[in-house]
Amino acid sequence: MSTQTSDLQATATAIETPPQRQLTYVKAFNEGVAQMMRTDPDVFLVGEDVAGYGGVFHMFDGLKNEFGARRVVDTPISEAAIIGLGVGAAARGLRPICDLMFMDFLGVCMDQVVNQAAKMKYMYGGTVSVPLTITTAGGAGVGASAQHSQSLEAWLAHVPGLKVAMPSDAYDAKGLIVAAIRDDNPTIVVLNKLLLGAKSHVPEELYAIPFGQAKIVRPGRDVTVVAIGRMVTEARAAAELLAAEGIEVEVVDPRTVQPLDTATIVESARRTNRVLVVHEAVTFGGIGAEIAAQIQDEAFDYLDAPVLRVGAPFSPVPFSPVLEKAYVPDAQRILAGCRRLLERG
Amino acid sequence: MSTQTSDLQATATAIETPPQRQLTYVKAFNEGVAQMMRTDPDVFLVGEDVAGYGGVFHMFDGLKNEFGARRVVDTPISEAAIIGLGVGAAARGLRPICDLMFMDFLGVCMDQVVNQAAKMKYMYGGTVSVPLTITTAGGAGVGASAQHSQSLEAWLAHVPGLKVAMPSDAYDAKGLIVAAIRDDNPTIVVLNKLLLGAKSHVPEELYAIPFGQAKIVRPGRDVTVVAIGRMVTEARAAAELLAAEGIEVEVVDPRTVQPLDTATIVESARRTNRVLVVHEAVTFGGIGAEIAAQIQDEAFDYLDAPVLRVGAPFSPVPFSPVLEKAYVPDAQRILAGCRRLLERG
Amino acid sequence: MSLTQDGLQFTADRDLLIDLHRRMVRIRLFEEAAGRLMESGAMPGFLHLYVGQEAVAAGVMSTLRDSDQITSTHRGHGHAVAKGANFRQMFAELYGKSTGYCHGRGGSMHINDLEIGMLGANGIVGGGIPIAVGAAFASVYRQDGGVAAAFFGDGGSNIGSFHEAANMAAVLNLPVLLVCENNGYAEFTAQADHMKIKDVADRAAGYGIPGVIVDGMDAVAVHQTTLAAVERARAGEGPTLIEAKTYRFYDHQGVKGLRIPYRSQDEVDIWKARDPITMLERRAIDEGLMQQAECTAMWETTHAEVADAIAFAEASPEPDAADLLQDVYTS
Amino acid sequence: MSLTQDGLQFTADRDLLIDLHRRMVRIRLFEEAAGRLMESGAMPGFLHLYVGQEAVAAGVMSTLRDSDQITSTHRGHGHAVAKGANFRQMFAELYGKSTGYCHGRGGSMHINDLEIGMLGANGIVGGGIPIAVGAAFASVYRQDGGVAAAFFGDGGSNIGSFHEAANMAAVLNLPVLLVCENNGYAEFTAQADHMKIKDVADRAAGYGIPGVIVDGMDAVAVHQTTLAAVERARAGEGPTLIEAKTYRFYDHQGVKGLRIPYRSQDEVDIWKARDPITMLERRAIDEGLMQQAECTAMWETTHAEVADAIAFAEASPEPDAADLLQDVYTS
Ligand SMILES: Cc1ncc(C[n+]2csc(CCOP(=O)(O)OP(=O)(O)O)c2C)c(N)n1
Ligand SMILES: Cc1ncc(C[n+]2csc(CCOP(=O)(O)OP(=O)(O)O)c2C)c(N)n1
Ligand SMILES: [Mg+2]
Ligand SMILES: [Mg+2]
Repeated sequence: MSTQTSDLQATATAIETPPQRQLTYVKAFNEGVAQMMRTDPDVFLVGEDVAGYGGVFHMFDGLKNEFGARRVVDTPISEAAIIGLGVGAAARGLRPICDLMFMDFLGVCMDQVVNQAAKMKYMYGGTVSVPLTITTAGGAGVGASAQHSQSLEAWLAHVPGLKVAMPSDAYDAKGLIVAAIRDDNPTIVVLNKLLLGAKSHVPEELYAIPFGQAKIVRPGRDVTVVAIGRMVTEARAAAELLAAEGIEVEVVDPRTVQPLDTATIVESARRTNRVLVVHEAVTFGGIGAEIAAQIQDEAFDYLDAPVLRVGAPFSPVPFSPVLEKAYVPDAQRILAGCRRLLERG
Repeated sequence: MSTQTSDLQATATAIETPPQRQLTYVKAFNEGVAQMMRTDPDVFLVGEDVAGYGGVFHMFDGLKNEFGARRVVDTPISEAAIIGLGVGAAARGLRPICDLMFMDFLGVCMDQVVNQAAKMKYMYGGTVSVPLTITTAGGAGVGASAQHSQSLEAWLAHVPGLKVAMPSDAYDAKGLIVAAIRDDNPTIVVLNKLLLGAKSHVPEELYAIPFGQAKIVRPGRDVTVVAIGRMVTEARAAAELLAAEGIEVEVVDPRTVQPLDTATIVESARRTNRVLVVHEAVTFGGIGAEIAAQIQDEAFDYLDAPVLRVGAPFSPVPFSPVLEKAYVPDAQRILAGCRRLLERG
Repeated sequence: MSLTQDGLQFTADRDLLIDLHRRMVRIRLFEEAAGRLMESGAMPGFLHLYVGQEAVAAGVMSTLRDSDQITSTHRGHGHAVAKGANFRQMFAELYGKSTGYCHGRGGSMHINDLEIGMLGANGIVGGGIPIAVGAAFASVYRQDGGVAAAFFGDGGSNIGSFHEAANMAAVLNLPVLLVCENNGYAEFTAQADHMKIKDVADRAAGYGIPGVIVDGMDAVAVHQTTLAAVERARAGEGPTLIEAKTYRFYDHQGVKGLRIPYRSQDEVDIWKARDPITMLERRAIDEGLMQQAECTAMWETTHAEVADAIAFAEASPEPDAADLLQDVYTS
Repeated sequence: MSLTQDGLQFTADRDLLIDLHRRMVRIRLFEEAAGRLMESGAMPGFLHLYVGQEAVAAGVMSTLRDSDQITSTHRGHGHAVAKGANFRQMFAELYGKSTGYCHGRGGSMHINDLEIGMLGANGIVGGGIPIAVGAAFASVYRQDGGVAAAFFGDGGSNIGSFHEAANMAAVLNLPVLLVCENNGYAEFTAQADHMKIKDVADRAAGYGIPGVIVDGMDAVAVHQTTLAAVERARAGEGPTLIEAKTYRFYDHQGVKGLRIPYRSQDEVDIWKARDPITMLERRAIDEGLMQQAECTAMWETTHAEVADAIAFAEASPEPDAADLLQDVYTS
């Protein structure tokens, strides 16, 4: 009988502390979409090859089987009509998820995103809400060349009415897509192609990560690195290398670039007095410019060095693996940026 | 005979020093296009209502009559095909001018501008040049509401391969369109609707204003105001008001936002130690963020105050004249920005 | 002529004629007044007047329920009025007042009211067509039996979003009416200079949907043609492209003289001779279905309503600049 | 079969067959090798293979001059090879080497060479169609007698730029060939799920231009059909929409097994039984216009040329990272 009890206890403990569940970025995203579709019958998905094929990045695997052709809809190659369909359905109170296979394809549907979805509520006097979610994949590093590798979040963050999330790991991929679908405004969730297979702990239960709340991924006292999307991974790697030298880097992930959590970023800047902003997009006119401009304004008296930026050089994304490797920002360039900051007074 | 001589001299002097010719912004632009079409048979114009009507803003008045239907072509409402036609013709060595009636319509042709025109040379290995000029009208203040009043230059300046000019007066309207048409790269010349009737001295001869060279519109020692497009006018007005108080404002007009003349801007910042950046676009993610980020980096040790920005608040452009007036940056807000700068240390 | 139809219940031809007449007179007087006020400078902004095309809006709307949504264009006042928008909020919006449909934020090109199925005018040519497809998708999704109508012009049928939306509606078999108001011009460019075909309806075959042509100056014909398309749509048989041949009596924008270089006086005269309201009144009276007095009364009561709405708009407060950033987001 | 045509001079049917055979064999062997190299990991990036559709590129290009420009798609190797691109620069580009057509900057989807009229492949569906219209505009502007061909797929005919470009070419009466390679699928979506019509050619009527359908597995038929369209275009009679019914033998991307859930083995077998190269060889030999030995020789010399090009590509230097920012702008 005592044995029994101990057995039971053993089992109990096992149940209480299961090994943490690891999920890939794309599976975590997929789970977030599936859970939202289970909980809210107004959520549906439209896009190219999202139903039969599950999305070219397998973002939507299994959804057609579970939710059927009424809620998971394959469309023609007509991005403007895909987003427009979402705008019209959202204005009527549904919660469409419109998939834009590659972020580069914003070029063919920018009007529906910017002149329709983003402005509808305001220019219609507040009577209409547009709870539309656009999912897309950005980023370079996969040999997809100039028209399939761009990071264009700066365009979207500049548009009043839109919200833009850039998940940097599997946990965020699920939490941010859930928050996006629940949001009553047009949101864009930008997945990163190179992160699709990256694993981290992802709780099974449904959870949302609030927009506009940055995350201090790694605390540190010497330098702040504000990193966007996949650059968070590179920033962590750089931080590890510098930690070995006793330099403590604080890595801040804004999670959403619109709204932008300036408070957390500025607070960190005031503590470390040195800030590097990193993103995959070209540096000129990237979201890093806005972040740097805000920091130097709100933390002016605290900075020991100018806010520096690391981004892609000013050219389209090249195809050659050699050139692409030289093009995409990485831990080494972040490390170099931190050193430049530390050299200052 | 002496009389004769003196008469002749009188006439001669009259000829040597004619009264300065004043031209409106739109007529100066029109003259630049016409003179380029006269000098270069490869220059042609396509767009909506550019031929029969001369453009809804009369930018192209008289061109159809002078150059005929072969070189001045009305098109269907098909912006993507209008720009695409320009890309294909430019790749073959012609110098198309493609008119995009309102800058807001970038939404329906962004792919041709960004994924085709801008990237063609680079992704095709340098073998092809795209001497395409896109003309468009931006800016608010005319009661045209949210979809006909935007200033979207920040999108374009973020795209490697493009060049973007923002003429701030009649002289620049002519000089910059001429430079754009002569440029072997895709260029966008953004006219401002409220400036169309503004007059200034415009030489009759053909002249070009080089891209990437800012102009010090007004020298000053106390504060630098970097103003884009129509904001140059507002900045001058603010400078006049402050001059009355003995405060000397230096007004710098970048003229082109891509390429951006950082050197001139930074040099001014190092002299005045206080900088305000002004544009009509919404502040968040505007070109002012890039300018501020560069100044605080390159003039860090010279700044007595953070670089401040004045732009539109974060909303679509409202219709109501009362709201629109509160929305668009003006001399008063620039003046207030200068005061904030001067209050610092 | 249909004795009964779906949206409203017409127990007799007379009821339909009265309904169509009422919608058209309301549009005409709203637009004439709006044009005057803008030209006089009393009212800000631009206006694309609908005068001349009234039979299209009246004929189409007379077949729709309030819950059926429409998306409109830059030339949207007629659609809004015919769909049941009230003059007070419309004029107030044209004046940019806080009491307007958009609280002054939208103006002429953004009138909307989902309660009456006005999903919104649009400043972007073709911008509203995919949105109507989305509204129709929502009706199928909810099985509420609704249909959606997208209005656009001859010029608008040349833009990519028309093509994508028409094909999308067809392949998803959605209850959509694609209503092309062919008034022969895109701004100042004649149809022959912006497309090689005479009938926009010919484009329907490219999507595998019916394309029908109707006299856009004959409200009853538009009603009947649309009714058939609405019945198809509600029966789950998919979209229809309806091309209404019509004409705008004023300039592309504003109320300038009729005789503008790009249109001949003859052409204008021929079309004005077929004024949709005059034609309907003549017919109704000839057929003894309406009395002259009724027609006159309609004009008079509408005149009064317009005057009341203008007074309301002028007396209404301007928006408060402090509210500038309201409604950018739903929180 | 036409004895003479415009681009090249065929003095006899035999010459045409040899020309078509050569173009198709070159495409087939280039693609088979490229597919193997990518799957084996020897070559970076993605590949959209043209295998199965060779008759379309061969038939169309056999009617064009070097100076006639074409715009291509993501599935562009076949067009480039048929237009005369050389294997060495193509393989070098696929390898991302400095000796490639784009010096390694473009890769598979951006092969271009204006000298031979290859105005460029394109990664954006529909992106190249308006560009071809611009190339044709340039020919009219310069009166050089050139034509331009835009290639796109069944799926590509659903995007807005197709519609705008087709209408633009029609109304400006430009010498354009709109060549739709209908292989029945847009990625993994069957034609019936992305359009309601069976024949993309039906869309031509919407632009007032001829739309013709041709067997895309029969290179001679494609040649003849295109020849008529080219003659129309050069004669100033405007664009033609040509729909070639064809099939891709491999997956949308890469060389995976033929039997993929979205296509039945039966369907694949039926189409493979009509292999365009086998059909042409059989016909040429039956009609006594070519010898088996000639055909075999063509395969062998081409095999050798492929091997040489791969060796060249592999031996070529990588681009220099220091040149990363070269050619962003023309100075
Ligand atoms: C995408 C886009 N391109 C151009 C314009 C400018 N524009 C406004 S109305 C118009 C003409 C529209 O013609 P049509 O569709 O026939 O409608 P109509 O004015 O005749 O009622 C144009 C070119 C616009 N608003 N949007
Ligand atoms: C604007 C745009 N949307 C989507 C894609 C992704 N995509 C690439 S190829 C393709 C299918 C194209 O189908 P089709 O036009 O029939 O050509 P095929 O692949 O069959 O040769 C899609 C959807 C793209 N590259 N561009
Ligand atoms: Mg029209
Ligand atoms: Mg296909």
